[in-house]
Amino acid sequence: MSKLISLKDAVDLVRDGDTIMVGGFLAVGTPERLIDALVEKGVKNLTLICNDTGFIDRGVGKMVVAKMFKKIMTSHIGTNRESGRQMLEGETEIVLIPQGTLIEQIRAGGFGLGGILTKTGLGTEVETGKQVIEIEGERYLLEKPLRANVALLFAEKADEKGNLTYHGATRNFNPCMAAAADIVIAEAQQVVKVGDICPDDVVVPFIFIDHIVDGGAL
Amino acid sequence: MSKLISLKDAVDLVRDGDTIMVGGFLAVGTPERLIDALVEKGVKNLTLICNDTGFIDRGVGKMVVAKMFKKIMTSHIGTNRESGRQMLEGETEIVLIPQGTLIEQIRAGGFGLGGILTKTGLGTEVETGKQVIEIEGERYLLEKPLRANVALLFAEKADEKGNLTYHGATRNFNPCMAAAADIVIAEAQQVVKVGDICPDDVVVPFIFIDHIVDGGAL
Amino acid sequence: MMDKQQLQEFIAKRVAQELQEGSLVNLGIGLPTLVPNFLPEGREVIFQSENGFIGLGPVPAEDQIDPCISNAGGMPVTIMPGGSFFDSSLSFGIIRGGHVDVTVLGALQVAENGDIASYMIPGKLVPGMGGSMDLLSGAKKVIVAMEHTAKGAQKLLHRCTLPISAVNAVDLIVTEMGVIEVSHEGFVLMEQNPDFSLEEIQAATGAPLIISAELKQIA
Amino acid sequence: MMDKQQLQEFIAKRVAQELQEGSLVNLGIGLPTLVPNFLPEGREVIFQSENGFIGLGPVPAEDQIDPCISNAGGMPVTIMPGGSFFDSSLSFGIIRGGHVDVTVLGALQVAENGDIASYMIPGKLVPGMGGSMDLLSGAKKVIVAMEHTAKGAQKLLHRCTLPISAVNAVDLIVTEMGVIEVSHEGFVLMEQNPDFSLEEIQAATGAPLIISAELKQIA
Repeated sequence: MSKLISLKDAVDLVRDGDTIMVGGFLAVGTPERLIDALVEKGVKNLTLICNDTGFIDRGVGKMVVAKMFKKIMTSHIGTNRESGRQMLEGETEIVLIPQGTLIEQIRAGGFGLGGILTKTGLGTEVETGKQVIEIEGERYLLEKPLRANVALLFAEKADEKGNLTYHGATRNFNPCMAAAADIVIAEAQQVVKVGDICPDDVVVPFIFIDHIVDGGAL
Repeated sequence: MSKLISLKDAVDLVRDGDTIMVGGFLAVGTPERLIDALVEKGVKNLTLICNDTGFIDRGVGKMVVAKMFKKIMTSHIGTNRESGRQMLEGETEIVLIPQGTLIEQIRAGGFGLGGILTKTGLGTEVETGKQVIEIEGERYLLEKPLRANVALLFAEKADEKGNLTYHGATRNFNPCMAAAADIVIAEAQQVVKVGDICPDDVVVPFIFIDHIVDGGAL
Repeated sequence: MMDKQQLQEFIAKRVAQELQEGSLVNLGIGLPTLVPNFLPEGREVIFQSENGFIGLGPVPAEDQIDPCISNAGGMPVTIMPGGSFFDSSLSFGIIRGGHVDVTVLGALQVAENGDIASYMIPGKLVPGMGGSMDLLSGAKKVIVAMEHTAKGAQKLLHRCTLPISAVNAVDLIVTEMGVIEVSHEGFVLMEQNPDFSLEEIQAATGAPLIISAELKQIA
Repeated sequence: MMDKQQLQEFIAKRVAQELQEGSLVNLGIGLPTLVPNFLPEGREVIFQSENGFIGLGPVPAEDQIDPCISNAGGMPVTIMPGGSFFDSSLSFGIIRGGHVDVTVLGALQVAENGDIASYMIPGKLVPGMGGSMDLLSGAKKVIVAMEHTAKGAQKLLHRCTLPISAVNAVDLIVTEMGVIEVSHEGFVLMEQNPDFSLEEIQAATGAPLIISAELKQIA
């Protein structure tokens, strides 16, 4: 029972108004085919959770340019001038989150933790409106878990059940996001038979993955 | 610059009164050579943090039999009758911790988080004396980070810098413990040259590992 | 009268029917580990083990044992195609995060509100909770598989008298006497082993049994 | 007078001297990425990158680029023998957990109490903090490497006027004018670029400079 579906069927799972998570770090380890198909389809009013907003012509940046987001939760928008423009002109709500906090909030959302306690952001604007917990004399910010309706992930290889592997710096946010969304779609550069990936080498176990798209080589 | 040291030099790093973490799950993925050498050396008044207390003749259970612990923080002692005897007769303080909480406390200790928020243990004796935090109407137990003076880990392979790999179910607590102790010693079944482990396959990066012991085949 | 083994197999066989195609299941040690032997032919159920893997397969032949591949009871097992190994933090992320569909475990006591006592008898036997508290709080469905009484003593009770492992956690209880759903109203007997009368089952149960309008015989 | 490139190289060269043998170092984008070019021959420093790897090596030749191996600025790099790749949760575990010895980054402003502003100019330029806030709170030593002023405007101040990235975080500031330690008493000038007089350095600094009793020339 292969989880392989077409690009079209995959993007039909994303609906107007959804919150989506997209893997990738400055478009490295991002599912570009899924993004292109979403741009073509033209979904609207999405909330994006992603490390950064990529570039105007690479990664989720293409969706920013297509004005598909009403809200973006991210650690960095500096490589995509359109994100900054939309923020400054009030077209898109942009919530800036420290990168280490963002990944840990996503992990907490997928792993059943009530939130995370970090010193990052203490005394800065990041603290605004948040609970501070004191533990053994030390102050920590309480940051809440994040979840999404759909996660769009990248993988180097996927087997037909959905076990994923990675090469290089492409893992970044992908493995944690796999646990934190109701529907999880992985775009793999290569789809292999079940058993072709050694059980010791699996990075994301198949139980997290609902659908696979064959993305082909980068 | 190899981190390889002798068993004797390794166990000399453990001092009376130390808190130690030991990897392994019912003695699978446990550094047996290090344990044997510690038993032979006879360190005293240790505090143990370990998933379980193994068996009387395998894993940390051998140290329990040798009465090396004043306190044990663990999720399970049911496979080692000596742990239960020492607990019931008041010889050793045993703190029982849910397994998922224990591993997450260790991760928090190594990863700079102020604690963890979990529903596990709510309404049970595990809750006693602990802070309960309410987040969006849901109650969570606040469990504090754990750290140790020395971590004794197992690995399938180590390269001479200290990058570690695992086979089968031997990972368990080992990777998280690698970040959570001041001195980290890994006993590897096989020590290989730097470069022999593919960068994509490293489970524990070398930066966490201070010393390596060649444990030989199991 | 069933002997110990027949009784355990009877329970395991009934539990097996609860496991849906494609579901992710964690089995406690002891009786629950018998469940896979009774899965209907062709039904694919995925087993997860808290020591860090997905895809547990059958016990290997003596000469096929890999000492690194064991279940949460430390016993040698095999891994199925598509299975994977990982560390305890991911393993309990799966468990706590609600990704396990069903957990099957034993108990010392179960209360009619779903409370369960399963990890210690103070002053006497203190194995510890292992991963059970996380499974009880995180798994979507909790099935207790156990003998109905312990040497005659009731285990299904109004309230647990032993330290509990989780509050309101149990969904279904399968014993040699029947199948009992834990509802908001209390214990509901859904299926009956015809070897026992309703009176016998109630007498062995320390809280009122509601008899389901659709009471069936255990198949 | 140094041109922009000379000035950046001058700063990077001085920062390189701060990196000890065997230390784990995270370099911010921009000027800090020049630092490895000036490490003393034979000194082994390990570079970590928040996008998930340890062991960053030099920029590859055009035909040797692997698009999956990039630094935190998205630029192609190589990986050294013994390096490894991992996900962002481990990467920030390393950072937040205090396993990074030194982070080198730029800043918009640094205050004499060690506060640093580096991620936004409200209403104008809002790149975001990326991983910098975690690095500032988690790294054992924080070195700011930057030009002493921005088009004449002071950047070393009594108090930051821009939104800060972290409180009391900066340990050392290296500019084209000198090396400044951030102490409990405020900015201490430890080393001076002899191309600038003490008066010029003070004039370019928006808070009192304490002149170290052991003031040296930048080597």
